[in-house]
This record gives sequence, structure tokens and C-alpha cells, in this order.
Amino acid sequence: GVGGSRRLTEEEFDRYSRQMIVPGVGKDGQLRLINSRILIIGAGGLGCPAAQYVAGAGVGTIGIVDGDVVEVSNLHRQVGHVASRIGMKKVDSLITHLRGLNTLPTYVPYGFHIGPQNAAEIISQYDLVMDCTDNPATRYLISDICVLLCKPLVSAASVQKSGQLIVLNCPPTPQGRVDGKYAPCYRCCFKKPPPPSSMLSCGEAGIVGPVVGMMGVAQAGEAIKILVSALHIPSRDFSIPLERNLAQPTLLIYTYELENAVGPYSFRALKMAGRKKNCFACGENSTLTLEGIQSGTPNYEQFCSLPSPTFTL
Amino acid sequence: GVGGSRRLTEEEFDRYSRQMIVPGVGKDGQLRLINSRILIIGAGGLGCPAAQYVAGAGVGTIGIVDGDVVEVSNLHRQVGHVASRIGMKKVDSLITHLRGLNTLPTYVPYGFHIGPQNAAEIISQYDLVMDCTDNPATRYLISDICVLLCKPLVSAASVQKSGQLIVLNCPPTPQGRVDGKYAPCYRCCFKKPPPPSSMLSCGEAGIVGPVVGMMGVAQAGEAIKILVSALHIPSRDFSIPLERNLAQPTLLIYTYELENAVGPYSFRALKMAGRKKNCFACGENSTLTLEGIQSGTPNYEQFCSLPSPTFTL
Amino acid sequence: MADSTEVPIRESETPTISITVDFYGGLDTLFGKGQHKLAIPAADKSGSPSTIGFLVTHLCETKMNDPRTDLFVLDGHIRPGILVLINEADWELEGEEAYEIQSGDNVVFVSTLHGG
Amino acid sequence: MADSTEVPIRESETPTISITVDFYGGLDTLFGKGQHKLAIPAADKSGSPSTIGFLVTHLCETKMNDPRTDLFVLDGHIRPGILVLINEADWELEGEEAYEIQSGDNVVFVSTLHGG
Ligand SMILES: [Zn+2]
Ligand SMILES: [Zn+2]
Repeated sequence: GVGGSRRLTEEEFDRYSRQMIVPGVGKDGQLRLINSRILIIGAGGLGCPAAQYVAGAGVGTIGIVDGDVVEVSNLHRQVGHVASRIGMKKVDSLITHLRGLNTLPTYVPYGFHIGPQNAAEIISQYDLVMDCTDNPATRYLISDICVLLCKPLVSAASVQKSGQLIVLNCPPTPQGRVDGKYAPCYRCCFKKPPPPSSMLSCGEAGIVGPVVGMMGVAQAGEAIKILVSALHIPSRDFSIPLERNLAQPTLLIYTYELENAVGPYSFRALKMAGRKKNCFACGENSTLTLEGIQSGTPNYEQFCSLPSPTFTL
Repeated sequence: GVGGSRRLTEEEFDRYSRQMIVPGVGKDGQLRLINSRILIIGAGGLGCPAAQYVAGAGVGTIGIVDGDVVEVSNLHRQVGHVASRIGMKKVDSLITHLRGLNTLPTYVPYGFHIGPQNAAEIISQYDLVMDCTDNPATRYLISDICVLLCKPLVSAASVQKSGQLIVLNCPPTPQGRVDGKYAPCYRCCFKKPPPPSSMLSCGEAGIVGPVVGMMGVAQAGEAIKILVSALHIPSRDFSIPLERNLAQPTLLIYTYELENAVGPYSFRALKMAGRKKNCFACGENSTLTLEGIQSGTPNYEQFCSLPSPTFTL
Repeated sequence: MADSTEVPIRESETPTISITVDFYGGLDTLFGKGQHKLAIPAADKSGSPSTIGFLVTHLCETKMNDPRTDLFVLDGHIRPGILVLINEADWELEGEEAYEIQSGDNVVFVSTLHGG
Repeated sequence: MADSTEVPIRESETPTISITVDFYGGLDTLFGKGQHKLAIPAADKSGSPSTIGFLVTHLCETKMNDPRTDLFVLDGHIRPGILVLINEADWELEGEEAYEIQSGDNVVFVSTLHGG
């Protein structure tokens, strides 16, 4: 929602005053956060720090999707879980932590994997989606649904000593609309997935905690920015298509160098193209539909040649 | 310490395997983390996320200094505290959280403000210091003690929509040693404090949670890097002064723009000069001593013209 | 004082130098965001080549959006707690306020932060 | 194939083009860190101007530290899942592998990450 104009409660005022006095937030921005619903898909190395700051900022409804349970090897980087909750569903563990931080938001746990059968139903209930997952099939699925449902997507990924972050489909624009400079979707930027042989997971390649942590916190920063500035609301008046557009879409790249102090190459912001006319998902001749996805078209597993038939987060 | 060559326990292996397989960490790097002692000064917006990742990575001894108690207005950004611990000392609240994340490190609480009387005694027991404080007088004091005790310092600061981070005195070099390209101290970079009238605190100017969060997580990243690479050990052989030097000292600047998606100006890495011959603290004619500091010379409050006679974190 | 925007210059006008200036650490809110491309007078009123000292006054007089000039200049000098970098180098190495600005220079002003 | 390091070039040798290349997302571990300043042949063996397609093969043959060339090239083309940017622009807008490299170009290769 856009946010109403009610008064803030005393507790809200005490909690959020330090962020409300920041120029550009204010009472209106805080009410937009309170009236907004964010879906965090993945409660791991990205989702944990992202959720901490989204909850702290007072986003009103926070949904979390993850089918996994907490393992001891997660804890060096998944800072929303604790040793005493090993074996618990990650969504329940993380929500326990978030409730301690802030009791005011409504937390909605989805303790199962997201897939073509359930993605639209879940995502439709939120204003903004954060992709904190760890495999390409799920990333393409989430982006496709966000295009079809007109939701902005804050996407990040991290392996070993590298991290990436990009804001997609924001402000959201209906599928097929290409007569202007619109924001790209995941497929506009990353047309084809890598072959499974070249893909490195955090399990195989390892991960340095603060690297994935930086990306998760940055995701929260982008999400808060979008909601405070009401950029999550789909454009209605396409006669002025450029007016509410974000700056040039940008892929932020972070490289952690174990041998060097913070150097000039640690961060790089790469300018990306806008929506592509020939995009499979959002382009002018796209045949992608919610019904198609639910009935197995496209086949995300095949597209990404995943060996396993299940979508794992 | 430099780290021994013992075996890792099964629990250590389970916890740290994902970070040990990262090239450049390995078993040796992990043992250096386990055998190291980090002091985190400040358990607020920077100290909370920094401590989460330092604890997760398995640093063996973690000291935390802070005289404040948890308040509700902290919780939107100080993610190591929870509502049920409002009124508790921040050090105790944060350590409660960290023990949940990782039971293996030894946690040492210092539930009082750091000042000229106690700073050397506390800092002397650690291998690396993280400055997560919020006022200039304390920042100059901590840097001076780190110069005199040969400790590397990872310093960060954040207000409103801006953050800064710099690694100082690393590898540590004895005071007065200027015959080479050595790392600067805080005074080499920031010669004079701003007048109190121009200074903005998080209380007055506000702060966006993920902005200070990014800086805290980045501090943890730098600290882990230094310990894993054994860059915290003071140089002994000054006939080869350049060999173990870090890359050019760099001030990382982060600017959060509420109106824009991640843009090319969000991060900037500014090259800083090395140790300055005429530096008040580390330069060749420095008269700074531990005894002097303890007996009131220099007068940090006067230097920074703090209105209050106490050092607050 | 000459115009500091990118207006075409006639032969008879004061020659200008093109430089870029960046502000960080809250100074961006005093001057506006992003990188500023400026054409500053090549010489001050007395005819001496423009220095960083001149630039500071010039910025204060022509570019500040905010009446609180003491957040940038105190007693005619850049206020303490602001770091100045000339072409990515500490200005102390370049002569501080006496440095003579060259065409194409990049000058960065960073206000030191202390919050946490 | 001509040497791709900054060796002084004699008149009789193949003319070269100076470019910069960056690798991210793990590709930096295959090629070494930081920005690579390269002098690449101005034309391929058949005499046609060097394209991005040529550069990819050239990098693979002369610059890779790692035997796993299939992490960069598959079937003679850049492997799927690697983003290519030419002078900060998506290579799709520039003609992809057919783009003719110009002196001073910056080419960025980014391996898409999926972990979290
Ligand atoms: Zn698209
Ligand atoms: Zn110094």
C-alpha cells in the first residue's frame, strides 16, 4: 500500500525516530514502511542480515520462505540463527530472532521451498520481493513471477569472496510494455544460466561471512529505499513513462581481497541496459503466463539443467 | 598470537568449514582466527553487526567495551540487542546474542566507558582493535593508544546516510619510525577534529539502519582479513619495511541515496597518504606516551572541545 | 565574480579552468549530489592563479544551497574536520590552500564522520 | 600469436591495440586480480580487425592461470552465465562477439553468482 496518514503510536515513534529524522524518510516514509509487505525468499547468508534491517526499520509485514533447517555450518554467516535452534526450520528460527528485535511487524513463515506451483500465490501477497536464494532455477522463477505480478525485485548473490546486487523491475512495469526506458528483469540482465558444471555453491566454494553479509545488508538498504520513496507502486500513467524511473539500472559488484585492505577495486557499479524488447519474460512478444508457469512452462529445471527434480533454496 | 598447529576439533571443523575452504583462509587462517583476540569498542550500530561476523568467524577472544544500556530507539539498527533486554548493559546484551551464534569464543564484557585512565590496560590485551564508537575524543584516544601499543585499528563511522571506513596502523609500526612507507594512524589522516557545532550525532541527524550496518559488516571483513593474513603482527625486520605493507591506505566512503538505486557514486575508495613524519602521535618527534595519556596529556576533551567532562561511547 | 556554470565563454571574459568537485560525508547535502563539473575563474580578483583557498571561497559564495556556511568555511579557511583530496592525493602533499588549480583537476571534500 | 604484454613494439611487428580488461565474480581467480592492461593484436590471423570473439580466445590462450578453460569458453564462445560489458555498456547493444575492439576500450567479464 501507499500508506495512510494516521498518527504514529508512541512505541513506533520511540523505535523509529532515529530513522524518521533522516531527510527523505520522515513520517510519510515511515508510514509507507509500516504499511508495506516484503517477502524475503531464503533465510540463509543473505536473508538473515537483510531481514534484521527490514524488521528493524519497521516494515509492517515480513514473509520469509525457506524449506531448510538450521545447521551448525550455517552459523558463521547466517546471523539470524543460533546454536540452540539447530534442526529448527530456518523460517521459524529467523522469525524468533526478528521478533526479539521488533515485535511490531507481522511475520509470516513459509517453511517450504518455493516452486512453480506456489510462487505466484505467495508473491501476490507482497509489495516487494527480496531474492536471497542460492540457485539459478529459483532466481529465474522468482523474476518471472515478479514481472507477471508487477513486483519490484531486489536480487543479490554471493559466493566465496564475491558478491552481486541489482534492483530489478522497479518501478514495476507490465509485461510487454517496451515503449519507453523501463527497468530490466532478471532475464534482461542474465539471459542464460551458467552450465551446472561451472557453478559454485557456498557449500563447494566456501563463503566469507562478511561478504554475503554486506550483500544482505545492502539488499535491505535498497528495499527500504524503494518503499520509502514509493517506487514499488506500478506506473499507471504511461504517457509520462520516464518520470518515475530510477537512475540507470546498476549491478553492484563486491570483491573481497584477503590480501589487501579496502582498495579501489573492492566495489564496482556496472551500468546495465534497461528492459529488452526481445526479453523472454518482459519483452513485447513474451508468451510467459502465470498459468503456463504453474503447468510447467517454461521448465526451469531443464533451463538450468539442475540434476535434482526439486527446487531447493 | 600467530596461531599454533594443533588439529581442529570436530565442532570447529563443522562450524568453520565453509569459510576454511575459501582460498587464502585454510586451516592455518582458521587457527590464526581462533588464536586471536579482538577488542570491539562500542556495542551500537557498528559494533553489533561487526561482532556478529567476528564471532561467527571464530575469533578466539572477543572483548566488548560500552558503558551504555539498551534503549528502544537503538533497535532499528543495533541488531545484537532485543526488546526483552532493554535496560540491560549493551555489552551483556550483545554477548548474550553472540553466545547464541557461537559458544566457542571467550567473550569479555567491559561495561563502562573507555577513557584515558583505562584504555591502555584494556587494549594491551588484544591483537586488533575495532573502533565502533561515536565521538571524536574517544576516536583520537583509541588511535593514540593503538600507536603506542602497536595494534592495528579498523575504524568506521556513520551518520544519517553516510559511512566511512579505514584500516589504520596496519601492519603496526613503532611510534617514531618514519624511514619507510608505513601505515598511517587516525591523526595522520584526520589531523584536527571538527568543531562541536558542526558535528552531527546519530541522535540529532538520524541514521538509516543498513548504512551503519554496511560499515559494521565491512569492519568485520577487514578485521578477519588482517588476522587471517597475519598482518596484525608488528614488523620486526625494518630492513625490509615495505614487504609486509598493505596496499595504499584507503578511506572507503559510502553514500546512501534514498532517491536512487545503487549508483556509481554509492561507494568511493579514496587513496590516503601513509604515516606522516610530523604526526603528533606516530611521527618522528612525537612526545606522546602512555604515562602522559593516563595523567591527562593530551587533553582529549579540550582538543575536541567536548562540552561534557565524561567520555561517552 | 565570473559565472561558474558551463556557459559558452566569449573572448573578452575571464578565462576559466574546468575542474570536477565531489562532496561526501554530509557535505553533499550542502552542495547537491553527484560530481560537480565546474568552470572556475583561472585567476582571483588580484590576478593570481586560482588556488584551493580561492576555490573554497568561490564554492561557498556561488554553490552552497545552505545558509550554514560555517559547516564548510570557518574564519576564511576550510573548517577543521574536512578532508581535502586533490586528484586522489592528500592536499597536505600538494601545498594545501596554496595549491594552484590546474585544468582537469578533481577536488574531493569529505566531512569526517564520528557517529556509530 | 603476438605477445600480449607491454613489450616495446618494433615497426615490423603486428600492430597492437591497448585495452583494459577486468574480471569479476570468480573469473578474477582464473586470470589474476585487478585491472589488466593489455596490448592485443589489432587483427586476427586472417587479417580481420580484432573482435570481442577474438579477445575471448586470445585471453583463454595467453592469460588464463587455470587449466579449466571451460569456466570461460565453451564451444569457442564465451560460456553462458558470463556478462560482458564494453565501455560500461551491455555487449548486446554493441554487437556481442562481432564488436570490433577500439584502442582504449574497457572490457568487463562478470561471472553471474547464484549462492546466498
Ligand atoms: Zn526482461
Ligand atoms: Zn600518525
